[in-house]
Amino acid sequence: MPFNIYDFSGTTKAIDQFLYAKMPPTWAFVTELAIVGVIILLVYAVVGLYLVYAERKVCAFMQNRVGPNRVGKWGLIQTIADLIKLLMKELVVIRKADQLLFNIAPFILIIASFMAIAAIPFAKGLHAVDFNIGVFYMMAVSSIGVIGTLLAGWSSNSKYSLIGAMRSGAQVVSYELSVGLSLLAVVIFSGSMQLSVIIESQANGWWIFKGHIPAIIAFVMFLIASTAEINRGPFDLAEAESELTAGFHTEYSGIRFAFFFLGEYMNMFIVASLAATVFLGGWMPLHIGNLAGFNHVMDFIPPLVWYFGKTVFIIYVIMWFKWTFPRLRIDQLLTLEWKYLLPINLVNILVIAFIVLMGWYIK
Amino acid sequence: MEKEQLGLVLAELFPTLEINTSGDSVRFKADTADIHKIAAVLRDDKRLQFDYLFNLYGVDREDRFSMIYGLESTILGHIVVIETDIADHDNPIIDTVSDLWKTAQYQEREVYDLMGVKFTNHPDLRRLFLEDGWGFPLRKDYKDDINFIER
Amino acid sequence: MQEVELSDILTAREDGDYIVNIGPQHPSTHGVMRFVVSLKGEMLEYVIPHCGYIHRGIEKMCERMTYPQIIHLTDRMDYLSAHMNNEAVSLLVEKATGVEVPERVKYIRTILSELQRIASHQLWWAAFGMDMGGLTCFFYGLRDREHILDIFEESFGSRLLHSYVCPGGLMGDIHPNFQKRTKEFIKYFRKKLPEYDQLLTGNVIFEQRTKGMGIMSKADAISFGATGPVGRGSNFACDIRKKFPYSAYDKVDFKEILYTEGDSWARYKVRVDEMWESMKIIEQLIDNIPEGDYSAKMKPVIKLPEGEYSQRVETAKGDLGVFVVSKGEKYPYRMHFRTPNFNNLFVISQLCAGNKIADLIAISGSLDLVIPDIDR
Amino acid sequence: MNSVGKYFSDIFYGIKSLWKGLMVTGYYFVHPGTIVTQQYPENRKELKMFDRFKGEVILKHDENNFHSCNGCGICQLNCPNGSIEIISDSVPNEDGKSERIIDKHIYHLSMCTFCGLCIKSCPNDSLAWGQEFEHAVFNRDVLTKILNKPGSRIKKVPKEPKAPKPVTETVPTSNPAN
Repeated sequence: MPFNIYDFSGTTKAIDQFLYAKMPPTWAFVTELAIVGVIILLVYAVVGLYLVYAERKVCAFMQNRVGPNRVGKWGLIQTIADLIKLLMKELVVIRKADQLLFNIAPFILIIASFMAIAAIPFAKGLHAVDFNIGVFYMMAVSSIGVIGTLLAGWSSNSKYSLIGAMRSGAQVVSYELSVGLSLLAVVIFSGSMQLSVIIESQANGWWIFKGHIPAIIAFVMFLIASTAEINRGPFDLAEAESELTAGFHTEYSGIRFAFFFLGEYMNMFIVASLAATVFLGGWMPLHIGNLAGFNHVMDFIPPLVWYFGKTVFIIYVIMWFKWTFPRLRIDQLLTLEWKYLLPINLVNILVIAFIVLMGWYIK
Repeated sequence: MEKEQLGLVLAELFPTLEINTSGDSVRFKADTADIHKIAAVLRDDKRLQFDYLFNLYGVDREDRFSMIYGLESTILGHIVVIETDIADHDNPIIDTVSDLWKTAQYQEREVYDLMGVKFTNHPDLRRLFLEDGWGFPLRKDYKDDINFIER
Repeated sequence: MQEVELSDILTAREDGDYIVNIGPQHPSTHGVMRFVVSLKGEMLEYVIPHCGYIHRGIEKMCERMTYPQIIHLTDRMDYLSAHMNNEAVSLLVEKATGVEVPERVKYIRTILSELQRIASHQLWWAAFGMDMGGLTCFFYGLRDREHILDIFEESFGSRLLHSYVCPGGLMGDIHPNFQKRTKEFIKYFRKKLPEYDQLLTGNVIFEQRTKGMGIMSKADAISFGATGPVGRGSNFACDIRKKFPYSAYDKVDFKEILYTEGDSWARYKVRVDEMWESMKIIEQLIDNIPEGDYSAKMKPVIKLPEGEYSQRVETAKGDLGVFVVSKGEKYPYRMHFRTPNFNNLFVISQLCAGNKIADLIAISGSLDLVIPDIDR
Repeated sequence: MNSVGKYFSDIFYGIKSLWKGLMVTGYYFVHPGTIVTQQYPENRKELKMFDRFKGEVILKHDENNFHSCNGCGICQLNCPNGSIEIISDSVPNEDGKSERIIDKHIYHLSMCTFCGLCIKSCPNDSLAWGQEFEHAVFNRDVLTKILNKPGSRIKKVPKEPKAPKPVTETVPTSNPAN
């Protein structure tokens, strides 16, 4: 089996051919689905758990604390212990709650993030599906999650939950616009919605550098809007623990709560990888124009490292926001979107369209 | 305003009352029935301007209740203490001053809650801390066999 | 906003109002306080505070305790201003019995009060930041408060409820390290306080959430008896330290911080500026503590002569009044505490009218309520 | 035009103020030396409370198991919440007179508010603060302690045993914490 750390397409192709040679085509296809599903599930669990750990460590260091350090070396298996604890906790049944929706809600949230992760290109040739409308798909799928939030808040028959859910609805629907528009900036530059094409177009430099100031603006807009879209601080109005105790998941316990919790962190991961893919070149190493020597050295670092490095950087920035800023109020939140982000984004798109039309960007 | 001067002004306004300026603050004793009228004069008179009711509390003197009002003028910086006796110990009633100072509304509720003094014309005379049907714990004859430990 | 009866709330619920109970167990009420809130969407229709969840009957308990014993109860009213509460009773007893305390005691009491004020404001800042959603503020506030608590612990053994100031003076002399540590703290905190400004004061989100929110006019502040930083944020000059100086406050030079806006922002700024002022007061006194006894001679059994006595001090929350009716016994006949938080609390119904539910949290945070002080 | 200027200056000012906040948290993130957390159960050995720390009330015993409490009961009188109970006994001394000695000095730690009045008022200076602070127990009865150790006796002062002094007549010369 050919294995190349710099290009996984050979490996995946070999597995594909192997399966089709051994089995009838239908079974081969099903087996492939199962393999991909299991791998993604594993990635999901590991990444989710360690993001929780990372968050706790990052905020601890910002707050002059040590953070988890009792379970395992540096507390590395703390979150696994937490997960086991959550698994063993009682699932409290809320009387007068809408049982069906109440039980479904966490799954909707988690399935949405699960679907989104399928389209993420981790390295060259290492992605489950490569749609030609990848960016569009990611946006569409990740906004299914808000339905889970709304259902959770509505069905749990709690006033705090309902307020939280309504806030979340208003927030996600508004910020979806800005996320879309800021992604559109790069789509205009690269001329494609396919994530692999967007990455390939950054072989000679990332869009954040090639696209002049408008690309940087789009990147910042994307960071802000996507932080809001995934309900993280300072936009965590849906949870707002000092106002609504825990917002939409006040009434959830045990593993259902863990689903919400994991879903939130996975959304952060998805958003960060999308930002890394679209603006920072995904798994593409840092290339500067025609500096062959420098580019060669950068190529030496495997794409997986590049991809995770960029993603972790953006996750850190999102965490940095959360642990520094006070929470916005709902009207400030909407003002920020409709008065600042959206108009700036629209103007930005116009400027980018003009730049692309004139061919002024670095090709 | 100085204490003596304040005493003179008060004596002029309320000739029937005995103004005591010997303690640390000017004090006088008023009739229960007049308390609202006197309070209104104290607040609105240009020379007095007692706009800040810093304190209001009741004392159970076993045969009667006393209500004590501490007033301060934030503009002129003088203080007066008014004391009034409610003779009826079984059913103490006094006029409210909560229309003059908003803080009195809550302080009177506290007095009602803990001492059982009723305030007429009070907009919202409910218990503040304790449940309905609890006794009036600051009365001297209050007994609680369960929670009270005598030493 | 008119006060609403409990029966009205019940009927209102049938009318379809959205009634939410914030508290008694809620992260932002800082204790067992309950606000009954009626909502129209995010907007507050009315807010009714309900108190009494930790009513312990301190006034009644005082009637069975000697004056030195009362001191330890006052700790438990406003536990963040324990020194000032102790000092209020001590000053009253000293005034009534005619005892002159040594100069040293006055200086130490003033320094302790100001340290306690800084500690209280630090905790308020921490909790206010947390109410706003900035959890990091909470840790920074507590981190710096720890230094003051260490000073307290070294000198008199406890961190929160000190019972250190007693009628006649102090329970014991200050620790030899006290001055050194206090000076170190001032040096440290002068560096850290600007960070507070960077993290919250200048922050655009924070500014928009506090500026113009919960405006209280000066007339209302006086009428509601809202004192301390709450009153001073509305330009109500209510500082007892200036009006009726006690202990060593007549010997130090400090500004009474006044802001005219009357909104949450003004109340916030008053407290932050008061921390600077308190540090100035401590710096003026810390090197000049006169030598002498740490306590005046008191009679073995303290009896107050028959009469009525009062003493007001400025705690971190405002004007604390202690009122005693004595019949010449060793127990007070009636003891009343006019606590600042009690009077500051009831402003909230008026301040929150027409704001959003998030503002209720911000405004009640800016009032700096300590619930045991309300309930007593 | 003015409002357009304000629009952009608001954005600029907002970003600047947010950046200031980010710098504070960012500074602490990259300076792990500023961490103030104490690793409590691990640092039990080095952890030393301040001398005056109010952990619990103890009756001072010397190396020969002598204490100086004569059972006068002043601490019991002064305690605001009844956490001290004195049970005294009388035994004949060498002159043949009966003399009061302490049988049990019972201390309810669960009721103590650490106000220090017992220690301040003790005429023989026999009570003190202990530095023990790990008081968590599973059974509340454990918190009721008998302060005089078994077999301990009062230390005889050679010259005239003084009558117990009134409560707070003298200012204690030593500080109350030790």
